[in-house]
Amino acid sequence: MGTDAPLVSVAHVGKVFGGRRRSVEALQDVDLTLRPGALTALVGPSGCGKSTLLRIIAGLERASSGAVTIDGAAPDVLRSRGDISVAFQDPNLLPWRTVASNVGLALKLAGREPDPARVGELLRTVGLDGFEKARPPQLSGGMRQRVAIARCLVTRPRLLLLDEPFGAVDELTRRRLNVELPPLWQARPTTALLVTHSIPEAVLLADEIVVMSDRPGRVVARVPVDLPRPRRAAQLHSPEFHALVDEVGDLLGVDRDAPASGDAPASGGGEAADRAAGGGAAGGGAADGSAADGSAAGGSAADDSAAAGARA
Amino acid sequence: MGTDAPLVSVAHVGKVFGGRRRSVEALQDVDLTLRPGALTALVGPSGCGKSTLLRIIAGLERASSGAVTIDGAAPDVLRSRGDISVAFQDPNLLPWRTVASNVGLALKLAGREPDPARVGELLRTVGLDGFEKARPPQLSGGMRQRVAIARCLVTRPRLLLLDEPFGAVDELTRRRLNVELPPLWQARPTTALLVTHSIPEAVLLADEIVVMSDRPGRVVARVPVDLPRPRRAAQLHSPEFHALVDEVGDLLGVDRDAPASGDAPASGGGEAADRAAGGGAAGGGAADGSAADGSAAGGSAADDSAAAGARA
Amino acid sequence: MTGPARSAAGALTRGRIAVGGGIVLLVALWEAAGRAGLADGFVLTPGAAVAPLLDPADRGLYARAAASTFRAAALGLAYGGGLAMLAAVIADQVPVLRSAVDRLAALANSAPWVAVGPIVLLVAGADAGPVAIAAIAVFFYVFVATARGLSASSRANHEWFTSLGAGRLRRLTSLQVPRALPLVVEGLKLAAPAALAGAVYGEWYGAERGLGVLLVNGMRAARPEPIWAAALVCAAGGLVAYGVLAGVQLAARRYLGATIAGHAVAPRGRGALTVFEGIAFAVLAIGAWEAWIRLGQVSPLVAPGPDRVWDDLRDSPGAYLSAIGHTLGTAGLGLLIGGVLGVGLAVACWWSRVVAGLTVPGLVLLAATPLVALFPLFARVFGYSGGTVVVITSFMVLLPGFVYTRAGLEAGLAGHREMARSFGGGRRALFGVVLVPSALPHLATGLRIAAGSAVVAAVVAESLIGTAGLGVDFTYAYSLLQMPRAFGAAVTIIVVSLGVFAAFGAVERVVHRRFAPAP
Amino acid sequence: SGDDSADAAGGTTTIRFGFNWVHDIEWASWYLAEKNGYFDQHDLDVTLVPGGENTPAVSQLIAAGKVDIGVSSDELQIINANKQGGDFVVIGAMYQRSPYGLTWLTSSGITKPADLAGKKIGGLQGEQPRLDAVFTANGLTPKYTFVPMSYDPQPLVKGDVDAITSYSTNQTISLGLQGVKTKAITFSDFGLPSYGDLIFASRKYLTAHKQAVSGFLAALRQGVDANVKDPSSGVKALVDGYGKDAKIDEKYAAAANPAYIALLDSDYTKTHGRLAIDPAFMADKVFKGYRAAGEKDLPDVGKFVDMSYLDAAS
Ligand SMILES: Nc1ncnc2c1ncn2[C@@H]1O[C@H](COP(=O)(O)OP(=O)(O)OP(=O)(O)O)[C@@H](O)[C@H]1O
Ligand SMILES: Nc1ncnc2c1ncn2[C@@H]1O[C@H](COP(=O)(O)OP(=O)(O)OP(=O)(O)O)[C@@H](O)[C@H]1O
Ligand SMILES: [Mg+2]
Ligand SMILES: [Mg+2]
Repeated sequence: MGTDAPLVSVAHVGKVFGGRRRSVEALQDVDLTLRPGALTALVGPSGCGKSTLLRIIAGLERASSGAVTIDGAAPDVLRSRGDISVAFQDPNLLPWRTVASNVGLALKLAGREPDPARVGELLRTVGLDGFEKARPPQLSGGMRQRVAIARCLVTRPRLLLLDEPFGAVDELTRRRLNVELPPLWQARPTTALLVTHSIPEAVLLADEIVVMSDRPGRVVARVPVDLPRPRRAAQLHSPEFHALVDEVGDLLGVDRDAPASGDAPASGGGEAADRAAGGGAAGGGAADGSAADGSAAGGSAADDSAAAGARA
Repeated sequence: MGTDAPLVSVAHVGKVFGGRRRSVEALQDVDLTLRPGALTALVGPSGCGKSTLLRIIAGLERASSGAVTIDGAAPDVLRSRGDISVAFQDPNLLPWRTVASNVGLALKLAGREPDPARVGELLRTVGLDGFEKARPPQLSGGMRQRVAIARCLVTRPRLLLLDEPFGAVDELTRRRLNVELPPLWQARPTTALLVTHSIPEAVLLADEIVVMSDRPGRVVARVPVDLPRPRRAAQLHSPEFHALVDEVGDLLGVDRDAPASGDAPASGGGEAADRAAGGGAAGGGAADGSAADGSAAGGSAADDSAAAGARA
Repeated sequence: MTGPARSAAGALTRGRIAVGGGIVLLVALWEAAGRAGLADGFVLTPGAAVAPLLDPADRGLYARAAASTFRAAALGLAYGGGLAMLAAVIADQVPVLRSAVDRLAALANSAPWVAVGPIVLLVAGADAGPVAIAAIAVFFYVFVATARGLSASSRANHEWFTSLGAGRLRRLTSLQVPRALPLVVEGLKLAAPAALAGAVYGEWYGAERGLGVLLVNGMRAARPEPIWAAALVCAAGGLVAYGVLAGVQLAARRYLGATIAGHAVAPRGRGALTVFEGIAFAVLAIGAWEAWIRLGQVSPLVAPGPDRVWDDLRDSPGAYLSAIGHTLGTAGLGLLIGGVLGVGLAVACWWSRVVAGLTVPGLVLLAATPLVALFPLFARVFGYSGGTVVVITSFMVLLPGFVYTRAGLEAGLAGHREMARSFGGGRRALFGVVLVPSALPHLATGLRIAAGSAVVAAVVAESLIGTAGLGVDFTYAYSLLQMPRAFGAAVTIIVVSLGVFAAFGAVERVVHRRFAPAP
Repeated sequence: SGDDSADAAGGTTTIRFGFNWVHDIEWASWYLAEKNGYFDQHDLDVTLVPGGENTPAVSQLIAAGKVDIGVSSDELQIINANKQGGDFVVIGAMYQRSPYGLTWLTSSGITKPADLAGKKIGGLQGEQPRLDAVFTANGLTPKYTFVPMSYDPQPLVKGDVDAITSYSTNQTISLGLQGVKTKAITFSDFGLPSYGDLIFASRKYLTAHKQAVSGFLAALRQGVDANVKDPSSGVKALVDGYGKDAKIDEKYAAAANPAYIALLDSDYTKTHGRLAIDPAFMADKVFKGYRAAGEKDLPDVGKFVDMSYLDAAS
């Protein structure tokens, strides 16, 4: 994998949103490469420029400096072939179309053949069977977001850009999707960039995690996730997994003030303690690893524990 | 507390959304009481009717059957005094007002005195200092949601209805807010209903957790959270805490099919295994409880672990 | 600057150059038409048209005329616009009165100036004529825009306000009014030239001075110079008003955020009571008419009672029916031609910056020029024939068609556009998948306004140069003082106009329900 | 407006006088009566209210209380108004013959009514009955195409129509000034005689304001005399005064004024003074023409015309 030429390369990208009175520097000298077929996760604090970077890669926003190339060309080239799919933070469904036709529309826009079977299958996968004929205003927040996920997978894109696709989805559904969706895009090797809030999710799904700093967003670190695939629950309880969650949490924490300790008055040595807690939890997880082995969700349970511990 | 007359009581509430061709039964015979000063968490799968119930309690949607009374009267009475605050799933800020004036507007609408100091303080608490003069379209998704949170706390309402207020907020910020916000509304005893995706979050914050079933939403169980307050990190690692997370997870899981096990081929006995995993994680958390004691976030890390384990 | 950035700047520059080219093209075409001596030398070159304005002997004359007409137009805009806004607010705030106010507003739009003019004059006096007719002319534009604007706030925002205990009034002042502002200004952009047209038309009822007086006198004396000079001043006034409002609109958008520029929202639904309400409204209107005649002791020479009009309607239904058929045919043809042209031009402008640049100056001129005031000019250029009535009607329809299509094409939400682009959709796909559906609600509103305008324009044009139709019947009967027939024709015009309006209103509601569900 | 007591006390009476057309040389006598102070001399405060392209009939303005006295281009207007419920009385006429008629290009070869058969005639909506009358009064069946148009004579010049309805004192002269050779024939010449610019008011008003009305007519006569004596003073009063804002073409006014003046006098006015109407002529000649054109129910001239106010003025 390491020898492949990157599909996407982001070089020295900066972005300044300029108002007349005030300007916000959202991104600063961001370098990033996405290897073909790999899933890269992008984590960072709220408002650090993750969505902005994703939009720049998709060619929907112009960088103030630097350049993005996909497959050696401008993003528009791949995009205009319908080979990029973006799941925005807002689902952006067309309210006048049914759920099924919102998903089917992506095929049309991308210049693919209509494929009602695939549309139906994807809607089933995201748990929306029975709502094919409903219109977006009749859906709950989580249901809308799931339609957007289905829509963006339906085209089998070469590049998948996912902006917190599970933000409004409840954790149970999210976990299920975390497990069920990757095979869908791994079938045809798809390069993916996933913006997520959840470090364990990032570790579970990604080949590499890019950690961004608080505004102005810079790439603080790139953490390769070398866990073997398919990632079985057992491996997710491994010390390697927790070390990774730990590491990413640390990287994020480094750039932040230690969070207020709230109603716990004695907050000395928070960071060290956290890491210890994370380790402990991981250990706990590992201890019953074999028992939980049958359940992928059980694995991700352990992630959360470790992640949370590491990130305090 | 148990002897108090409920502030809100929801009796036999049902809701059917009727389209011309199809109708969706969102709620079925829902009973619910909110004790004064207590925080009740509402958990349930996506699309089960949580938002709908919240809107019915706020008097924004009419129930198809049943009735809601607040303080013995229709919801409108309390509402017209500006004593209810709702944080909707979508932030819905006014795009032509600055962040500060969006928050300040809530005071005006609720008939309170302007209080720029409080507005500033709340914006600081949600991490938006420096963005007081920005307009909503210039904010990231998470930032917008944080404005909505500040906006809904600024009025010191008697009843707080929060619909997944942290959905677009990254986990670090979310944890910080989980710790920093409750004191703000506990100062003046506020009755709160919190819809959330996260069971650990529910256990951490709530006095009682109401578990809803999949569509049509029914109340499956009400789980009292009798953990002492203020909830110190140490307690959060306690077996009681994990037992609760476990219990709620079970309740949710019971009504659902076992989730697909993804790339883990052997999925037999998932539920039992999960519970074991949850217990194990909890044990792990408890083992290093004293080390993590200094950090509230460390506490919630353990929750996640337990919750995830329980909920597979 | 990066490559794409430069090309964007380049596109902008090209757009500006195209606008400049459009202005040059416009003037060049005019010059050529003047030199060619179009319409038997009636079309003057720009130089010759401006000359009287520069002539020191006449400068004062034109200045006085312009001052008088502009003043009447401004007053009419203030009164009519103010009343319209008030009516829209009442309709929004008092649900019981909503449908009645809606109908009254539609009535104001349907009432043909030819029929209203004399009554206004007889009731209010010659001096009030220009102001009153200007006020009537703007009422509907401002009403529709304000009503649309007030209902444009999303349900979610309303709910947030409600959740905090904010009452109707609060929602109005803090939510709906700010949200409505850009749309109100949009309405005023159409209303300002209409006010000028109304003022000029009002001056044909015996004003002592004004651009309208100069137009009529020039026409009678068969001298093109004062006609062109007065028309030019009129158009210039319209252009200035239009420009100022466009500036205000830009400022409003900048202040209120570009996100709220367009975005149509479904009008509040009406139940099955419509027919019932319609009848009740008609009964009320006829009652008011009867009361006016009796209590005001109105001479039958000024206005007949409803009974006499009814007798005439009953006695000769055939005459009325054939007139209705003729007028509807003319209006329909005009609506078709003007609509296709307006929509087509708007689409072409969207498609090509160059086309937009070239056509926009001409269209702005068209928008800013009080067309009704220039009917005689149309007649002169296109000839005295039924064809010219259709041409005039088409012109009146073209503008709402263009303006609303354009606004509609801009109304696609940014998120939806991005979504379409992100999947590789090109301009064509963007157009078909996002823009057209988003534009449909606007288009439906525009069509309704255009249909109303088409009937009114057809009637006015008929009354001036037509050979058959309701406008002809009215003028003919009126000039022979056959008041029952004249009023019968007027009532028929109003009913036909309201009917057309209601029909397109129903279309509009269906389209809105489908394509602009409450957000 | 004043009432009888004001009349008796000799105070100033206010009169609003309505024209049926914009400010024009047609009203030169009124302008001079005002400008030279003749109205003042009769203790009158007169407001001259112009008409316009679309103004309602003066009879309607009177009925609506907007003016007190006014002019009508011919008798039929007033007769129609009376049929619709008015009670108007004619108290004088500015012109002994109406200038109302037809204009055509000299090149068209039209000379007599029969030549109009099958031709396209342009005019204002509502003028058709009058054209029909031209045919019927001359023993012809009405046979022509009516082309509705405004006051713009261009279609005649272009050849879109063969003739237009017009005032012999107006369009013909305008066109002549532009070098277009036309021939104007009044309806009187075609056997449909009528007075021009008849002065009328409601019976009620007249009986209540006898003295003021007579004073008004007297002052108007002085104005007429002044215009006849010095036509340029009439032109000046229009161009620099009332028509200042209407862009009146001075050349046209100077040419048209004599044409109007030529219509002021008849044998009858030589004995009865200007503005006078001969009831016998009206009954015999004017009404006869109307009758020939198919008008029925013509009024009793004795009740329709009342010369007593004019008589009192002299
Ligand atoms: N259109 C805009 N105009 C001005 N500033 C903007 C605009 N869009 C984004 N920003 C600013 O850029 C920064 C990065 O925003 P972005 O949406 O990329 O954050 P994010 O990392 O996606 O955050 P979140 O996790 O909350 O979605 C923010 O500070 C935001 O205020
Ligand atoms: N306006 C509406 N018309 C028709 N159906 C609706 C409407 N609003 C909600 N529903 C349906 O009601 C059900 C419950 O919706 P609701 O928004 O309350 O779910 P939720 O529990 O909040 O889900 P989520 O966690 O995804 O936000 C869903 O099945 C949805 O399709
Ligand atoms: Mg984002
Ligand atoms: Mg919801």
